[in-house]
Amino acid sequence: MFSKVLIANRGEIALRVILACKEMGLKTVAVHSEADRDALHVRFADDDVCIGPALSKQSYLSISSIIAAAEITGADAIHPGYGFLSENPHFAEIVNECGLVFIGPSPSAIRLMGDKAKARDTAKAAGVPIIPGSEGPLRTADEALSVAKSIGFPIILKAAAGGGGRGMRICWDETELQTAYETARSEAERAFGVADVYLEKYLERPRHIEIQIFGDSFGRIVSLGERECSIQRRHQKLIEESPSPAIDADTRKRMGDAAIALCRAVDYVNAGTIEFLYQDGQFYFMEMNTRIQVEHPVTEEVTGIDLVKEQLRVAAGERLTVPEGELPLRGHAMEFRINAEDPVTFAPHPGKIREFHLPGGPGVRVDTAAYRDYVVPPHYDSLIAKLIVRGNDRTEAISRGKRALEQFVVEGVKTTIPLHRAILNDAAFVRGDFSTRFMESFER
Amino acid sequence: MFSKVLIANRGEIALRVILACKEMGLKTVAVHSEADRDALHVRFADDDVCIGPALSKQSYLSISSIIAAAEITGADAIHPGYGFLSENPHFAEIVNECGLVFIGPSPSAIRLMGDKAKARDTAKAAGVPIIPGSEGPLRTADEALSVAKSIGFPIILKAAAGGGGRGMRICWDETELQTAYETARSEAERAFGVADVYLEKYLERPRHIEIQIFGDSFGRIVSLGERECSIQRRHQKLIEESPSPAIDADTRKRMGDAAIALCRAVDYVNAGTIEFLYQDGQFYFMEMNTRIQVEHPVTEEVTGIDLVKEQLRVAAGERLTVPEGELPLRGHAMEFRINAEDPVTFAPHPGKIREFHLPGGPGVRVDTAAYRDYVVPPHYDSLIAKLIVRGNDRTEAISRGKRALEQFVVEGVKTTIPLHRAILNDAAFVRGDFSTRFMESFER
Amino acid sequence: MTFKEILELMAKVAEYGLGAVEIERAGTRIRIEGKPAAARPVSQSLDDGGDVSSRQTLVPSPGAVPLPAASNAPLEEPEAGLHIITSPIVGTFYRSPNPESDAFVSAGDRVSKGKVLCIIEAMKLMNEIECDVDGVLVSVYPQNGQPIEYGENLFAVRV
Amino acid sequence: MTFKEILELMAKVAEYGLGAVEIERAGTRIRIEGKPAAARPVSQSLDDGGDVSSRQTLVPSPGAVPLPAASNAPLEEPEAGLHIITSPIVGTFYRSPNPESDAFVSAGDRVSKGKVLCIIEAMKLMNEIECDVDGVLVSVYPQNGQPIEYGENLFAVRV
Repeated sequence: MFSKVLIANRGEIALRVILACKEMGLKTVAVHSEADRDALHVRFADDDVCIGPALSKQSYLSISSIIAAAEITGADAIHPGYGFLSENPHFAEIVNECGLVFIGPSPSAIRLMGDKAKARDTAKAAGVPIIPGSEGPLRTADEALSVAKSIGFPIILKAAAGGGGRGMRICWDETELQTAYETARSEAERAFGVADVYLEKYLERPRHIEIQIFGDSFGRIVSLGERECSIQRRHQKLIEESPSPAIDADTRKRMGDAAIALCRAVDYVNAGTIEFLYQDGQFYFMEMNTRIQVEHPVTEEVTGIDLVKEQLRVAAGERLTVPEGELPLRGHAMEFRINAEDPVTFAPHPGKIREFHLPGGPGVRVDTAAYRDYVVPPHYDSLIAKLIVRGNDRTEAISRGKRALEQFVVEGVKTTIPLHRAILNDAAFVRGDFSTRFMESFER
Repeated sequence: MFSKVLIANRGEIALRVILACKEMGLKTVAVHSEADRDALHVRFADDDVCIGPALSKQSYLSISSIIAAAEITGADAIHPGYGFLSENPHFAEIVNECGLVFIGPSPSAIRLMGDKAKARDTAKAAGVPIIPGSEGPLRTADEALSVAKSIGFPIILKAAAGGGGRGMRICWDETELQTAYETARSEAERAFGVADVYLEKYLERPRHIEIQIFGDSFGRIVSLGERECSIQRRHQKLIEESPSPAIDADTRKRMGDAAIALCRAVDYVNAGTIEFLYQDGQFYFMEMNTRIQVEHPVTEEVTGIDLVKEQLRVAAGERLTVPEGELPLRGHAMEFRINAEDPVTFAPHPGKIREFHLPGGPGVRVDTAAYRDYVVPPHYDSLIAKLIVRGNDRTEAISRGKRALEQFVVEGVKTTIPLHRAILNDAAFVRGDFSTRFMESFER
Repeated sequence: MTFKEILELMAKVAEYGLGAVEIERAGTRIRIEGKPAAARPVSQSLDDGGDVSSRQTLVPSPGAVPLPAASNAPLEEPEAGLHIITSPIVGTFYRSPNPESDAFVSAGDRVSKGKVLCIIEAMKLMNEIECDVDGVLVSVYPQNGQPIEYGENLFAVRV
Repeated sequence: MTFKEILELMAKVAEYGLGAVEIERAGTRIRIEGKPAAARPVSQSLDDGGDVSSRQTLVPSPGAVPLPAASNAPLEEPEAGLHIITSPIVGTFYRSPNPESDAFVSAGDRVSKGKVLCIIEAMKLMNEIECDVDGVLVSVYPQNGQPIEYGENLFAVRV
């Protein structure tokens, strides 16, 4: 095991890793920008180093400063947390070259999964379902038609040069496709100077469901069940839960096996997450995150496994402590992201936290690096706390979430607490009947 | 189910019950003394009534005020919490007579178990082991000798009129007993005017181990495992844990069966705790608590059962939700009582809490009704928070407890936090090798 | 900051009659408080303030019913010469012995020690509340049939 | 902020009869409260009480290593006419190109723009830190071979 771990991150995840290290008897090094002098991760670390000014590019994203901080403090391993350098293969390489342990997968795995096209091909090759569509641009309307028939309507036409909705057309039947094909091409031509369009299956109400996997250096790879992350806004997750109200044991097994197959294909080691789109019993590979996730606690609550400690053990060359055989998900867990932002406009709302009272009691967990009088700096993301509740079933988790959000007092900055309380009172949410489109309709 | 529950208590347990009611959709009524106007249980209840001045006897112990409070607020059930009126059979009777539901056992069960002698006889009759000794006063030295031989040395002689150590003699063999018998008698005579002495088995290093039981109105009674409560000072528990490092599955089963047998004998309904003294594989009935315990959370953490919600359901005539069959204890839980008192002298230390920062992260639970700027009143007990940690095993629970206690900041009043941190670093405690005498030696 | 500088600060605080000066810098903290306004010593105002702020921020959003304004009154100083009679028990307030009969007293009445002012019903018992001073009844706070907390204001008597 | 400036602020607070002036700048905090007028809301004095206590209390019990005093220095205004050179990178401080040779500079030396003052080693690279003003070197803060944080004071030059 390592003697001293440097955490190349800030905020709640940096503190989360520091506390895990403390429990394992490992010394810790916090790095921080000038804006984070008073941050809790700095207070609780055994050692701390200022690595640059507030601007991330010159501090939390400065590879040389972080490596130098490890050198002068004698750290022998680096935990990247999430965001910042956590999925930067170059950083992982340098860490290894400097004779330090990178607490995460191999640089090659990070690089491969970081390339959307390559990741998609790897998944396909590993037999992981991907969204069916045309191989590259369509040559003729007839080709479009035959592909569409083979995968079934509705389908969506997209500009190959694409993006931003221009050149996009959703078609529900052949006649629509015939007319839409040309419109899409001309629109694409006008927009991007290239008329090429391709098509793929259109999902009306997809769910974002991800599988937590974990591999060790002995070639063992396990699935720790799914997380339901469909409640998001502008691709920012708001509420995550496990298990998903939409996934049955059989589907869970199939998704887990697919995730494991993909990881095998890249000799994946340490924690990772495979994101899928799910609809009508079918799931399609979206992408893989080669790091710990913000929402990892919901998996910890239903599996009883401390994912961060497991990361440290596996990185130190130890075996997974996850018991052999099917892992039962116990009870139901939900995470609410408490962001310092306007609950209506979602505009970040940095400032001084004047009152901070945390909820407690059974089944309530809070991960946070904030405290009363802490000043939320404007330079970084607006997450100030994660409220995680656990219940024997989804109904209890929801009622527990409601009372915990009522108990949670934050004054001085606006937060998403009122939004979460509103969502918990939404009939469709309570029924578990929603897709990634939930927030669109909810905000209307 | 009830519509509105009045909580005849204060502090963390009042808040605990209110939060459970919220999760079950029940309205709540808080009662409070003039000293508790700003207490959190008052803030979070749907309704609240001032029932008297600070003095408990005129407020939290005033039966008429509490019943009247239920009348004017339309409450239909009363939860007594622990302490105060929770084990007062007269109160339970009046509650029932007023057509309200008392959330606890029958008045008769409370009365019977409240009488130490009757409780002991009931236990004996139910086949529950009690400390072996002479039936009443000894008539001759020979009788003393024969009884001593039959139960085995060491034994302790006690003055029948007794108390306060006077007339007490510990004997390790026959010769000691022969001389001690007369000394004890004369000492007793001088002290109490009565020479009568009796003897019972002397336990050198007993553990305080209690069994949590639960009965419903359909005659089902279950044991929810043990709690190890040997770490106490002046009979005040400081740290409780479950399971006990001293109890194996077989002993757990035997103690559970004994506890259930006793409860059957009194048709026990709702939550209760049977306290045993344990030494060398033998356990002896001490007393029964006919209410929820301060330390109930450690049982909740290892069984996954919300005991307070279960109390409400059972009192409403519903069946226990505890699954049939052997209930596995999952992981290991520990509770640390954070009292506003001097960690060395244990003198209560009321005052204003100027800073209050709670620990968080995986496996950490805090039950508290305190908050920053809360003034701990001098009139009531000094418990301001309960820190409960859960780990996969005792080792993890201890390391988690250490880091959580380090994270727990309370300023303005002295607390037992430093004491707990010291205990967690004690080799004997870490080995799990201790008795109710632990604190005596620890404080030296 | 040198000792001399601190002394100088103290002198200035006194000279300018300032409330307080506080300087905090890398580990060092200096706070100098001037003469407290006779009205309320600083420490006390902090305590009150503390309670106030917690009262504001910790009031749970929905649900909780704030104490009836009246019940906070005894905490305040009553108007000079005005004697407030508060409830010694919890129960339901009745101005008359029974629905048909007249109120025991009304504003403007002369009242004297021992005069029954109202009944508070608790646990089916009718508790008569007697006047404990001689004077003129100025106001009756609760409505007939209203629930009453311990210490809640019932009557005001001008002595 | 210099001591003189603080005194000036105090004078103005008194002169203008202000309620309070508070200046907070990473690490440094100054608060000046005017005459405690009965009108002044309690909440203000409450807030600073809060700030202070939390800053003290959230410093973790054991374990955490406080920042080297020096590294807070750049936050304060240096003595007039004194120019502080701080470290642009994290690494190990060396006063000479190699153990055998002499230090690049010593206190008392005249230094000029572009003059190499020290080496900071990071990731096996020797980074030469050059002087950015002309003047006389007054002090060298770190010891040879000492670890250096970003922004930590290295040299003081009298311009």
